[in-house]
Amino acid sequence: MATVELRFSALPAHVRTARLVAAAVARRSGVDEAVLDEVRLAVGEACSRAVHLHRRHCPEVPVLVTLVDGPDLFRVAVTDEAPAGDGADDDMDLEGLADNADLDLDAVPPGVGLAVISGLVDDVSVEPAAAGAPGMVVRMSWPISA
Amino acid sequence: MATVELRFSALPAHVRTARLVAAAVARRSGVDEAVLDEVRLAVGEACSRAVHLHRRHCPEVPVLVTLVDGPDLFRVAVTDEAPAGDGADDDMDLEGLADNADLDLDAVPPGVGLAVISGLVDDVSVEPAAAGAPGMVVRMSWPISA
Amino acid sequence: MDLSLSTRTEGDRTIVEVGGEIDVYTAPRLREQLVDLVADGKYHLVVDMERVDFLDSTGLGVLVGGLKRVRAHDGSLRLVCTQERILKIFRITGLTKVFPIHATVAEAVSATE
Amino acid sequence: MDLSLSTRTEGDRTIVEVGGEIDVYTAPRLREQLVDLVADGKYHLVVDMERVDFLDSTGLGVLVGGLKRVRAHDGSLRLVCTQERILKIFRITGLTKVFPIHATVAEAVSATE
Ligand SMILES: Nc1ncnc2c1ncn2[C@@H]1O[C@H](COP(=O)(O)OP(=O)(O)O)[C@@H](O)[C@H]1O
Ligand SMILES: Nc1ncnc2c1ncn2[C@@H]1O[C@H](COP(=O)(O)OP(=O)(O)O)[C@@H](O)[C@H]1O
Repeated sequence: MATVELRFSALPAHVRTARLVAAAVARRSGVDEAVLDEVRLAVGEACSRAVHLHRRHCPEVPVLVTLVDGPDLFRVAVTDEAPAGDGADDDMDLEGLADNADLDLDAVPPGVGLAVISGLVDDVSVEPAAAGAPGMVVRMSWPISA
Repeated sequence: MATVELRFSALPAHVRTARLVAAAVARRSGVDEAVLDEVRLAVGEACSRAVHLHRRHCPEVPVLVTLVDGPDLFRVAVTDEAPAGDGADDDMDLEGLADNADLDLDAVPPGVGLAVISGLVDDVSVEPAAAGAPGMVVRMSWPISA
Repeated sequence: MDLSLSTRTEGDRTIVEVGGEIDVYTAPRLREQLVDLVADGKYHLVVDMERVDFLDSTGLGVLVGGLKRVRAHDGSLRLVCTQERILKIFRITGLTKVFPIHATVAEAVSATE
Repeated sequence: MDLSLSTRTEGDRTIVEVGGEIDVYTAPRLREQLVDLVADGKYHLVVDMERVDFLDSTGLGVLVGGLKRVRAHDGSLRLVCTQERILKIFRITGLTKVFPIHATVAEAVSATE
């Protein structure tokens, strides 16, 4: 159960670092090559979402990514510390997005990131990070083939 | 002053992850391309040394790498928590290494790693990690050109 | 890999060839490009994504933003993409119903719908 | 990139061609290779490092270990390396005085001293 923990300031550039690390550790853990692209995209989405929320609510707090090379699963948890209930994760009518004049033109509703993750990853959950503390944790896992 | 913090279980495989992260963050910070190889090698050596010590003394404790994208410098600190004074960092007569029959044949004296770092990096220091606590921190920095 | 952008004109269409990664870090540059084109009176855009290696939801957002901008001028924004892993992202998010997606630039340029 | 190893014989010399990264993670495989060769009675080794991308002190340790093993049988271990960044590591650690370093395999194979 080897673990890698990455903590980074809430800056877009570090999302790339997180993707890079997740893909590297996943590869070494024995996650199928064909799935590494999904790992990169999903971890990137979860981190973008967290960076986005932190910049809005707590720019000085780092985002936490935990990678666990379990016995059968490669598990990733992306933890933010932003207060819940800012509607950021609200379900979006994605198809209506282009017609929605209310929206800031380029705003990606952060819900889109979660939608991408849910579409890609079979095993995913979004839960409060800790009882009584602000923040959510996005957990994802992939099978280890080798 | 963006910061990335990486914590990993004391396994050789993760030294590669640390190298990869250090090089990626250094590149983005504006460290000269020509120097990235040195960053990778030096960070790798510092992490190998820490992994080696942890495996001997505290295999369950993770090794910590901190990367700070300072205003003028890219700074790296590699912190171990192994008790000092096990002679691991003793200076080695490197040229005499091959003739030294006492040594375990393939033992790399951990001092060699520090020798490599000192040879590569202009700005390097090795100090106790914290007063009263076990462990050392290897600090290195490189200028940011961009 | 970083984002690369180049544009060219064919008739009333402007083709934006995008390469590399469109992500949270590079998407702002693509947005600028699209905003500039619209400000320049180019309302019929074809975004060629064949050399895109990576696309995340921030990139999707910028494309949707571009679509809204050209629509405000009765324009169009068509995509060229045959890469399965990129198409998958449009499919997952339902955006295949929002963007006309073509297999070649020629097809996109001649499309009128 | 991972470690690649291949060996071949020329006269009484055994050439070990190493590619990729010799680091804390892969060095054990190089050690095994050298140990096996010596157990097999191959005491004159030429390690071709021209395709090595990365070498750290663990790799140096394995090479020094190999040298000790062949010396115990009056053998030799010669290196082939012209890559400046790899040579620098031997220089920094003073190991250029311990290993004969050659510019080509042919030179290493014919060297006697
Ligand atoms: N964290 C990073 N820092 C610097 N460059 C990166 C980083 N991540 C990726 N790259 C660059 O992008 C290229 C593709 O990297 P890749 O492993 O596909 O990761 P990603 O697509 O997530 O950036 C690499 O050659 C690398 O130079
Ligand atoms: N942490 C890692 N996990 C998986 N593969 C890695 C890792 N680090 C490097 N690699 C592989 O090695 C190749 C060279 O990577 P590079 O960036 O030069 O880092 P390094 O040489 O330190 O491993 C990459 O193509 C990558 O696939």
